[in-house]
Amino acid sequence: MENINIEDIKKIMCIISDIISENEKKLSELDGVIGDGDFGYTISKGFKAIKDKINKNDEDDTSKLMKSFGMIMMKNCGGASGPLWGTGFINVSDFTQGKEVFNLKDISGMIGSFIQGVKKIGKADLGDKTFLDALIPAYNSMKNDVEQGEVNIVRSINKASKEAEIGAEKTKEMVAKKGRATYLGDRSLGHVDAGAYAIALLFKEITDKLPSEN
Amino acid sequence: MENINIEDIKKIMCIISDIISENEKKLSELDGVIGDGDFGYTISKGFKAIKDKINKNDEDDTSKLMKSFGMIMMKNCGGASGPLWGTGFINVSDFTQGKEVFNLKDISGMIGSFIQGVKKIGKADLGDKTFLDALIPAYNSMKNDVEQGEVNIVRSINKASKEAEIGAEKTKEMVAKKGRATYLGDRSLGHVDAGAYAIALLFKEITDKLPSEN
Amino acid sequence: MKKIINKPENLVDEMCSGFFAAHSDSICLDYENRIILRKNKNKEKVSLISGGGSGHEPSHSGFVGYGMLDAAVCGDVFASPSIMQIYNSIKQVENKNGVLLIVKNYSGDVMNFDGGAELAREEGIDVETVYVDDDVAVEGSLYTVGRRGVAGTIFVHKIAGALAEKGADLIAIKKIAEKTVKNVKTIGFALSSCTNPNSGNPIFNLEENQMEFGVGIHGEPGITREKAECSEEMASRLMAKINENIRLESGDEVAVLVNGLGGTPLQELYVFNNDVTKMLNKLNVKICKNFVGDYMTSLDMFGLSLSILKLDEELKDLLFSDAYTPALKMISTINY
Amino acid sequence: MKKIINKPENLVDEMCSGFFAAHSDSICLDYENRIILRKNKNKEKVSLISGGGSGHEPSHSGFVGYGMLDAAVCGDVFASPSIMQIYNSIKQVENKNGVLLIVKNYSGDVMNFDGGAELAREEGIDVETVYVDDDVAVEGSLYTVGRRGVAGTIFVHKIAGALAEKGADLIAIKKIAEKTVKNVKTIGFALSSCTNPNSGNPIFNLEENQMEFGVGIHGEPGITREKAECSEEMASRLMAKINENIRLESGDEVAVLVNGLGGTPLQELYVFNNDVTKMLNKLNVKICKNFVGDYMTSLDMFGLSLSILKLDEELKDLLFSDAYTPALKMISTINY
Ligand SMILES: Nc1ncnc2c1ncn2[C@@H]1O[C@H](COP(=O)(O)OP(=O)(O)O)[C@@H](O)[C@H]1O
Ligand SMILES: Nc1ncnc2c1ncn2[C@@H]1O[C@H](COP(=O)(O)OP(=O)(O)O)[C@@H](O)[C@H]1O
Ligand SMILES: [Mg+2]
Ligand SMILES: [Mg+2]
Ligand SMILES: [Mg+2]
Ligand SMILES: [Mg+2]
Repeated sequence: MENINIEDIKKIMCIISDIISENEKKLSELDGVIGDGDFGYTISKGFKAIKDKINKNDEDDTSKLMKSFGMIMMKNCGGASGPLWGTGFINVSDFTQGKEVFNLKDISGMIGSFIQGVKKIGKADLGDKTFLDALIPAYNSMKNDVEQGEVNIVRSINKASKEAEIGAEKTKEMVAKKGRATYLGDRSLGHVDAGAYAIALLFKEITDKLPSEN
Repeated sequence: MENINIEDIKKIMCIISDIISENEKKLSELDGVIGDGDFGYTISKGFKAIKDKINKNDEDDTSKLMKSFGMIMMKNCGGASGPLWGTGFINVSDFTQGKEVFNLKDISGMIGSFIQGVKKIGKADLGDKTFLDALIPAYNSMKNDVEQGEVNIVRSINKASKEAEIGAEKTKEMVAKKGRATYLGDRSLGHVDAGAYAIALLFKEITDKLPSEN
Repeated sequence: MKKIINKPENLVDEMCSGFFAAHSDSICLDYENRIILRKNKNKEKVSLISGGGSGHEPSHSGFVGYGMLDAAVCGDVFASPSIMQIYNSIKQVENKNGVLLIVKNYSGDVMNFDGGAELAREEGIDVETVYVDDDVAVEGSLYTVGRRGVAGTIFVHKIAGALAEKGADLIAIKKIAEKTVKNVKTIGFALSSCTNPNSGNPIFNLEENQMEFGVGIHGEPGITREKAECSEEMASRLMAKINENIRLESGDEVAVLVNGLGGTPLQELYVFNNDVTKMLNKLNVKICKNFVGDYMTSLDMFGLSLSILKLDEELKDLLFSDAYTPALKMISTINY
Repeated sequence: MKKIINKPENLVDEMCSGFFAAHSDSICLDYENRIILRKNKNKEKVSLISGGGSGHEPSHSGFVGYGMLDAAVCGDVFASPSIMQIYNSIKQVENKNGVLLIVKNYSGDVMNFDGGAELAREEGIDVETVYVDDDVAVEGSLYTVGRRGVAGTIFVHKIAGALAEKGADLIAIKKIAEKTVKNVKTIGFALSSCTNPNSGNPIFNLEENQMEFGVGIHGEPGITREKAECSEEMASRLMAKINENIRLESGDEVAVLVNGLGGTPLQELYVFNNDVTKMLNKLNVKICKNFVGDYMTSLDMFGLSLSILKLDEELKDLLFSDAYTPALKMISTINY
């Protein structure tokens, strides 16, 4: 698979929505350890609404679709996740303006702009013990693939998924600098960040669920 | 021992006070099963104040002493116990007016008048699952002893103590008709009444602690 | 033990002092006798006294003030105040207009309040008593002491207090108090026992997912032990039991009290209030006011009680009259 | 699970409806956006909005009304309301006098309130924000998001609300709100965790006789886990921690808030209030008012927080101004 279009994106977003719903409890549990235990509920509420939107099948422009995802997150999700993921999608919307077909470079660009959105509003960076600690390494891996001339989307995501997992794992060694876990000081050590875990999980399960051809 | 005076009465009351204090927790526990768990606390608060009064050593008239016990109960003890035991002692005070030396007949009369006081205010009788179910049989046993010509106080109390125990035990088979346990209906069956248990305990332990001569 | 206290034997004294510290603008404390008194006495009216065992906060101290009680007498935890405490409270509020005692119907409370009243009457003080027995949980051929007084007592404080404030005489106030008692029915349930501060132990034990239906406010076990159900189902069961006793009809007007038993978050009381409100709406019963919160608690018990007071014009008018007490403030005269 | 609710996903909606049913005389409900609004709007004043995750009842809905808030926005349990909810609340209360947002300092709340404010500003609405960070538990070199906002927020509602009612402009109100934030310090402890309604599980686990010192209001673990001590000892520890941050001196005037976390009986709050009062008396600090009760809860958590607000004449005057809301009523103008 070298190119995807809006229909593929819709499918992928539905898969993501399902993965998150299935893991809602686990994600809240992880958030409970060093946060307040609502992450799974919040994020799955948002992604359920995203799936509903897709099922309505009333949008055929990718940029507009991404904008609607952003608005959905900012309407349905509070907590830290609503603004972070919402702004992420809004940024992706800007990035995808006018585009209809997406190759690996576009996809990595979409992830990059998502990250930018998250950074803009959340002011976090690598090492702060947030989901960026899984997402940025995954993004870097894909960007690197693109620079190396890779074109196969599934293979690149597969590779990125390993980085996401390593990144999530590394959050255990971090003391939180952003988000609710900061209140714990050193006591956040030894525990994975719920958001980072979610990202690693998404990459891993998507890899499993996408048609693996190469 | 065939006669006692106010000093003996004071000693006995101190012994009673100690027995109740030592068993406070147990008595509250029993009250907790079919009542509200405060009987031990309430009654021992009253008897501690009675002991304090005795230790002040400012009363040498038995009737007045008994009246002060009644007032102490009605001041320091609320719940059902305060008025019941308080009125009991007030009635004993009336009974002992003018008396200085007490033989078995007097003692059984004191208990009888105590019972009368309790009945007057509490309107309970044998079979209602109250402490009267232990006290009345004990009293009857002593009254009977007196009629039979018995003069030994310790021996009579010893005998009465058995009746008190049987009486207390029997409350298990009763459905409460007075006091808080009535709210349970049939569910009070199978459990001893806390007040009756206390009476049986007092008779038993006093028997053990009084000088046993015969 | 999960308690924020010091020595259990000082609990009630310290609570009274802490209450006084918080409300000294409007109440006085007779520390010796554990009596909470209204500071700005209205000497031209009948005085109202209530009280009972402690552990039911804000009852009854929280309801001392304009439009409700003149004094609240605090017993030990779950033990009625003593005869002498009651007697002393009467002495302190009597002002030649007479005194009404509002007593929850428990043998202990009745004996002590009656005892105290008797002593006062011997001195020529005019004392009347009303016994509240709103709990419909307890019943059947076996009961010989009558029903228990629980959260519905608050309505008696409110309505009798309002009439007293208007200057009515003792007999009229007693009459309205008795009418209120007749018109209010209550039943509760618990998902956990309360913890006795003296022993540090729960009074009864419930398994996870069990509930005690018809529980008393002293941790007395209820009618039955059943599986815990959702709020809606519980609302419908409580309503059914109340309705057996009060027969609500389309067009009736009521006041509702959703009362927390001490350990229940307000959030859940509101959820339950929503279910009750929907249910009464369906019956076409008009709710003139919902009271939601902790009014008559049972230490740290997790659970609630539902009270329904059937209203007529007279009761409604008194219910909505002004009251200004630590635990209940209703001001209709300012239009905010 | 020990909860009186129906489906967890409907909890907040049902709670809002139940709240509305109980207080429809003074509030309106925007059900769609979960916004509690003051019914009798005062259009001549700056509007005040607060809100946050649910689970802190009566915060913030209970403080909507005369002299306090104009709107409270309800998020999911422990999750800030969303950007669009905030935006909608601003739209509904704005009246050309400007809007002040009172936000507890959590990343989530800050991002959502800021986002909502930004959208409103784009439409020319004058919006200012004050961030409350009164919790002195959290600190140290590691903190990069600042301190948490907890029960002291109620004082900000009260004082800023009073000034708004007097007709002051947005900047003046923001200033007094910030002064209040500067002057109030809070710290809490818990003897039990709260129970998350979605999972049905406690957020953390405490052994019998353990306590979490410095606990947050979302079940965030505290500074340390220690042996539970008696009320007096706990009062002295909390006071010490607050005093590190606010330096009380002889002659100072303060307001005290003894705040229950949801599962704590009023009885124990009064016992604790007694200990705090004694302690402050010893320091010769004058307590102008003690607030005792559930103001900012954490679901069913058993524990409490202590807030001390240092007063000057200006703050005192505003603190004692009239307020009439479901959860706090202070009327000085009637002499009862
Ligand atoms: N400033 C931030 N930037 C990026 N991610 C963040 C930030 N703050 C929190 N997060 C992420 O959000 C997750 C928590 O989300 P959520 O539970 O919705 O927030 P809340 O703390 O408001 O309950 C954390 O696990 C972390 O990955
Ligand atoms: N009417 C009564 N007459 C005699 N004894 C009674 C009566 N009511 C209760 N009791 C006794 O009092 C005991 C309970 O006392 P206590 O715990 O002080 O009362 P309360 O029910 O007020 O908590 C019962 O175990 C019973 O023996
Ligand atoms: Mg969270
Ligand atoms: Mg008892
Ligand atoms: Mg009792
Ligand atoms: Mg949250």
